[in-house]
Amino acid sequence: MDYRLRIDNTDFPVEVEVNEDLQLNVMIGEKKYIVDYTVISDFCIHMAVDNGIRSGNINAFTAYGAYGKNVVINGRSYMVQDIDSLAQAVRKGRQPNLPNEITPPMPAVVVSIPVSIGDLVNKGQAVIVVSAMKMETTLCAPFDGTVVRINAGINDKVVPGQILVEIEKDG
Amino acid sequence: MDYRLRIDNTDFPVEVEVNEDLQLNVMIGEKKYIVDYTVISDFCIHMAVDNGIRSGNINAFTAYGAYGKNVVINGRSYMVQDIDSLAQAVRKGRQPNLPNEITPPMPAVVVSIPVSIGDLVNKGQAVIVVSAMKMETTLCAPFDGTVVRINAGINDKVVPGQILVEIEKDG
Amino acid sequence: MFKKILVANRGEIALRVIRTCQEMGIACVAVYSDADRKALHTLCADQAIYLGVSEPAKSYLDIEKIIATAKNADADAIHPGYGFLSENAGLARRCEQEGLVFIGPPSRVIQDLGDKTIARKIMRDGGVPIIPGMGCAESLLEILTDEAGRIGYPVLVKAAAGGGGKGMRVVHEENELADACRQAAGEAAAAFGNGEIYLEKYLKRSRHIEFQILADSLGNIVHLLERECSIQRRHQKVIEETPSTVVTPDLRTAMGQSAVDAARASGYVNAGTVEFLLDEDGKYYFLEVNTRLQVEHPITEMITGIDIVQQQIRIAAGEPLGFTQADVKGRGHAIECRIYGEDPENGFMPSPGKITYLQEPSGPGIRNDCGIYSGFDVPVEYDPILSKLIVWAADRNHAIARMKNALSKYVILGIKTPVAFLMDVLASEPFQEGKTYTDFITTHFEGWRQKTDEADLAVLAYIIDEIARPRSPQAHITGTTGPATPWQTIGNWRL
Amino acid sequence: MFKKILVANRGEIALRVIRTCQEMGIACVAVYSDADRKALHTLCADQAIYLGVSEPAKSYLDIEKIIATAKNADADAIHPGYGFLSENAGLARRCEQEGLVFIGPPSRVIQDLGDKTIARKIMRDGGVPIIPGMGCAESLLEILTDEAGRIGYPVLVKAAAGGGGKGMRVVHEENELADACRQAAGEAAAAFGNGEIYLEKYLKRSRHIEFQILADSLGNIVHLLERECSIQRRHQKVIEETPSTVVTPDLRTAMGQSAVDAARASGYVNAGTVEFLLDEDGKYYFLEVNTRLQVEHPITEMITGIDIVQQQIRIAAGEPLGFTQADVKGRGHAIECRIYGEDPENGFMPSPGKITYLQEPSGPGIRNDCGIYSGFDVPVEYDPILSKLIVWAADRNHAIARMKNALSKYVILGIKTPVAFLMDVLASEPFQEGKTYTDFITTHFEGWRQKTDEADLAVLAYIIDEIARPRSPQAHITGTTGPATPWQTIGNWRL
Repeated sequence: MDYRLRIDNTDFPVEVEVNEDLQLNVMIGEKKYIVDYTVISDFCIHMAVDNGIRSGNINAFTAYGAYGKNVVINGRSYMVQDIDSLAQAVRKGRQPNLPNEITPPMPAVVVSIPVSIGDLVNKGQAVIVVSAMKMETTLCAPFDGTVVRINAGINDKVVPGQILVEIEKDG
Repeated sequence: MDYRLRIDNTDFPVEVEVNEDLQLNVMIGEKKYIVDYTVISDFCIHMAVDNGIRSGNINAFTAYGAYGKNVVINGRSYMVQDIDSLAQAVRKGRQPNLPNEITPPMPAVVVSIPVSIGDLVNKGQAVIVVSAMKMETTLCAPFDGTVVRINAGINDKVVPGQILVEIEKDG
Repeated sequence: MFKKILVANRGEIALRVIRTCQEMGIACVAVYSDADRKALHTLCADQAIYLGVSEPAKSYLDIEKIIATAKNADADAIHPGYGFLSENAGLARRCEQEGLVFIGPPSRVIQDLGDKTIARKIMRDGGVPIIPGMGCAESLLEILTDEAGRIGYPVLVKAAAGGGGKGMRVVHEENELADACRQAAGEAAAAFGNGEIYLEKYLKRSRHIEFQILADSLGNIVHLLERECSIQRRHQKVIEETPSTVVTPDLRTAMGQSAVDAARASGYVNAGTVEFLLDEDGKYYFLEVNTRLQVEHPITEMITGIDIVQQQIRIAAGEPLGFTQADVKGRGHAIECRIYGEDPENGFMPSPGKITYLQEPSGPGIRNDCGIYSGFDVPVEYDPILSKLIVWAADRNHAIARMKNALSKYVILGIKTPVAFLMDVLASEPFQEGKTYTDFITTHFEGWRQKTDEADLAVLAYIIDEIARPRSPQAHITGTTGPATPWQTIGNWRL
Repeated sequence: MFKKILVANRGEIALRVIRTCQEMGIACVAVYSDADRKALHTLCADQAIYLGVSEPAKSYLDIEKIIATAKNADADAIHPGYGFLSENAGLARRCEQEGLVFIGPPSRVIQDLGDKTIARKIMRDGGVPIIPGMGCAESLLEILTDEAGRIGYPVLVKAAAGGGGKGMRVVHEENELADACRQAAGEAAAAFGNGEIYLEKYLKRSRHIEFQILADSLGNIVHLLERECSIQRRHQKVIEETPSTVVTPDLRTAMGQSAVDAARASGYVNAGTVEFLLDEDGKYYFLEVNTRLQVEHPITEMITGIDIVQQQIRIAAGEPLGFTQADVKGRGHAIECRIYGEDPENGFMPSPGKITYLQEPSGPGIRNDCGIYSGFDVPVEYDPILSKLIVWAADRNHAIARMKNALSKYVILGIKTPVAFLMDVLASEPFQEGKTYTDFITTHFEGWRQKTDEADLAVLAYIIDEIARPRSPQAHITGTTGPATPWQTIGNWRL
């Protein structure tokens, strides 16, 4: 069985098979791992990993999230994505946070909207201010243009991917 | 909606209805309670209980067990049984631990069986010894009689309700 | 002693106060907003009363609502925690007017010490060393420029009503001064409703050292030793420890005495914290007094064995301190790591949302003051602090080892946290050597990224999870939390 | 220092040792039986090695398997925990032969002190007060009867190889003696493979007071103050506390010195516990030495700040004690409650089985040394101890309040525990007044039943649970625990 996974910006091609001792033989790129595992709970998997040098016992905690599977091991948190299903998501237009769009970087509340529909704005000009956990973030125009739509009001709760202000490029 | 519940050996007749504020009005015997609740997780329910004197916030933890529903509140643990389904269980012959049968009081391992099939035993005579968590318990003949069946062997894991030794009454 | 205390706060600090109330046999009332219907403080208090919508101004910051709720619930006293109304002289004054006990200093003290320039004057008059700088706020650029020249660059522009790093700018050269003053005044006006600014000398490579004080209403004042809180991001503390690696016994005695002097000069009553900057030459300067329980108070509790919240309540009830300065002895070493809901790989950006799964570290010498649980939805409206992980050990090296181990066992699924970042800070040479200056994070951890040497293990876990579990992602997303509310559920049942 | 330690134990104590190893940077190897494949110690160690079937004799008690496993894993040392092989001179001897370090006293010391009559002789020669009684074991009833007459009734029949209350009988009159001796000898033979018995004076209304000692291999010996462990059921401790309410500073000095004398007389090295009985007149008598880490060691750690497991490891590695008797200072008060899997309403009968849900108490001054988790199946084969709840507070009253509050927050669904019983013991007048004698439970709590004044709340919870949740009991029974094993799961996936 093959997987193509991504963590951050690194891709991991994976091949998995079951060996005669009913362990998993996993190839990650050129590296080989032999893994025994036990499912401990809905969120916890115990792995005994052998990669030549015995690296022993690992407890891994996993849960699905909005952008992939969240995995926590030894205090470190990873967002692991399946490249194939990611590609599918992009085709369906679900990819959030495209660089040229005005969308909050985290779930937030709208604090102020210093522009109105029809306003001409310059690249870098503040168009909407959101707040999350007492920290304010100002979202700016990505290019010169005209404000054509405002999709949020003061005190609205907004999430990443939601386009708050639409700007039509000049020219 | 009506329930008949039992805790230990006490019965609780219960009537439940929803009032205009969408709280539960519960009559337990002659006592009236008004209850607001929130489901917190699979195992936890939060209740705000008003019984005339405001008794406030309660966190109740619940899970089904072999003999009823286990409820823990303020450090105390209750086994709450539905009398109607209990009665059903008895009709189906599921009631465990009848006084005249030789069955362990807790999950245990068989340590020794000092009798054989065909032995005559006196009331109170040891017929099987089980051990749980390093504590040994001797199960004795409930009456004078003859051993007709032995349903367990040394080192077997046994559970309450399982008849370990069958004795035919004298006469 | 009080019969009932209203806790005018939320999250881990509300729980902290509730625990001590319960141990003292005092009933406690929690208050909550819409966002906090399922918050731990709402669930764990003896009684919980709804305040209003999630917006702080209409719930936790609404003084009249808090006062009315306390009176309705027959509370004798109000504990404000930290943040929200804890340093609001208005709440203290309203309590005084309504015959409620405010568990904190008198309103006049809060007001005096809340104005940085008045506080500086009180301290100067009380013989407490202050940072060279201006005696009062000023708005004329000309005068500010003169003062900056007199103080000597670099200078720090500060908001008179300041706090939490807002309205603060470092200025290295005269030509930056005008802009910095304008920005700082604007920020201060927005944050505190008061745009007044003044200038102080900016101390490079300084450490943030603070002393916990306790003052009873009979005039007894003690300090509970120091805390070093130099590891900060955006002027907010991230790691605190006690004792400080650089405070010698003599310096401790001197600074402690200054802290007590500061309390006496301001007429202080109850628990408070006197903050100092300590420069590289071992000179220290008064920074400000925090007129409330401090986020990092647990490390002091760990080394002194004194329950500060209990002392606050006893003092507020008029009891004398039951001990003297000579009885205060520190034992061992304590460290606190603040676990915020934030992304250390992305400018410590807030990360609210649902906690899919939580597993807290535990063991000897480990305390986790925690306001979240598996299934809790961390609100976007409030402070990002999720929990405070505190360790105690016999010495600093063991405390660091214990904290690293505890962090590595901390599991929070669903939102971003700085756990891995904190592990790296603790493991770093400058931290281990005690080279902890206020510019620590920008100097050593700017642009930090999580190490990737164990990423293969995450890949293995992903694959095993795929293989071992039913392929229904929905089941995983909802986790162990029943989404039902009483209304939905009763609704269904009635049909 | 050691590179790798094998922990020859299971449950909470294995975890306790693993934690300290990890904090010291020492790799640790867990061993496990079939029943413990998913036990916490198996999951949390750096490495886990399968020993054998669940039966203790074929896994945790198999000396040769333990030795071979340690050698295969390249461990330098073995920590035996408590119970199992911890007081087995055979394991210590085999370690000595195989060049492994046994983290405990030398085999000869274990052997000497393990025989009660030899231990009594060593102590008498060392000037430690012993209970009036016989100097050696005896099997002739005639001689036993004479000795009993000489000692004076009531007398206690004790197994020479005893421990854990087995082979022990109180005899009030001569005509009971013969039966009691026969039963005790039989029980001792079955439990220890050694039926030797002897007689001691039985002390009524006595207290069980023990002193923790540490002795390094250079001859330095200190004691770490006392623990009072009088609250017992079936001669097993249930609640322990320190300091004792009746040990005065003078008595502490005298008993502490006797404990150190006991260690010196026996050639003791490593951590141990010298147990005494204290009678109503304030006279104390040597009872026995436990040549291992004690279950209740955490309360000593809480008041002294000394990590006893770390000291054990350091001493075993040949390091000198880093402190003297004068450095050992107790602060505040600590209490431990043992949470067994047992039914206090039914003769403290064992209650193994699946933990459907676990919620541990937490907060300032609370430590829970816990070997279970939600979904874990508590095995029928081993000790019923699930966890030890330990609290520390500035004084005894606060510690009791804290413990009661912590117990009330402890949630264990699925099996019976004594949590409610312990709450009642702590709330009882005799306990609060410190009237804690070894007959406490039989005197005050015989036939205890849980109070029913809050049963209505359980009824309400039952009903809400019925109303609010889908009617599939199966979903509740399995809880959050995936029943899959790697074999089952891989099997399915291969099809």
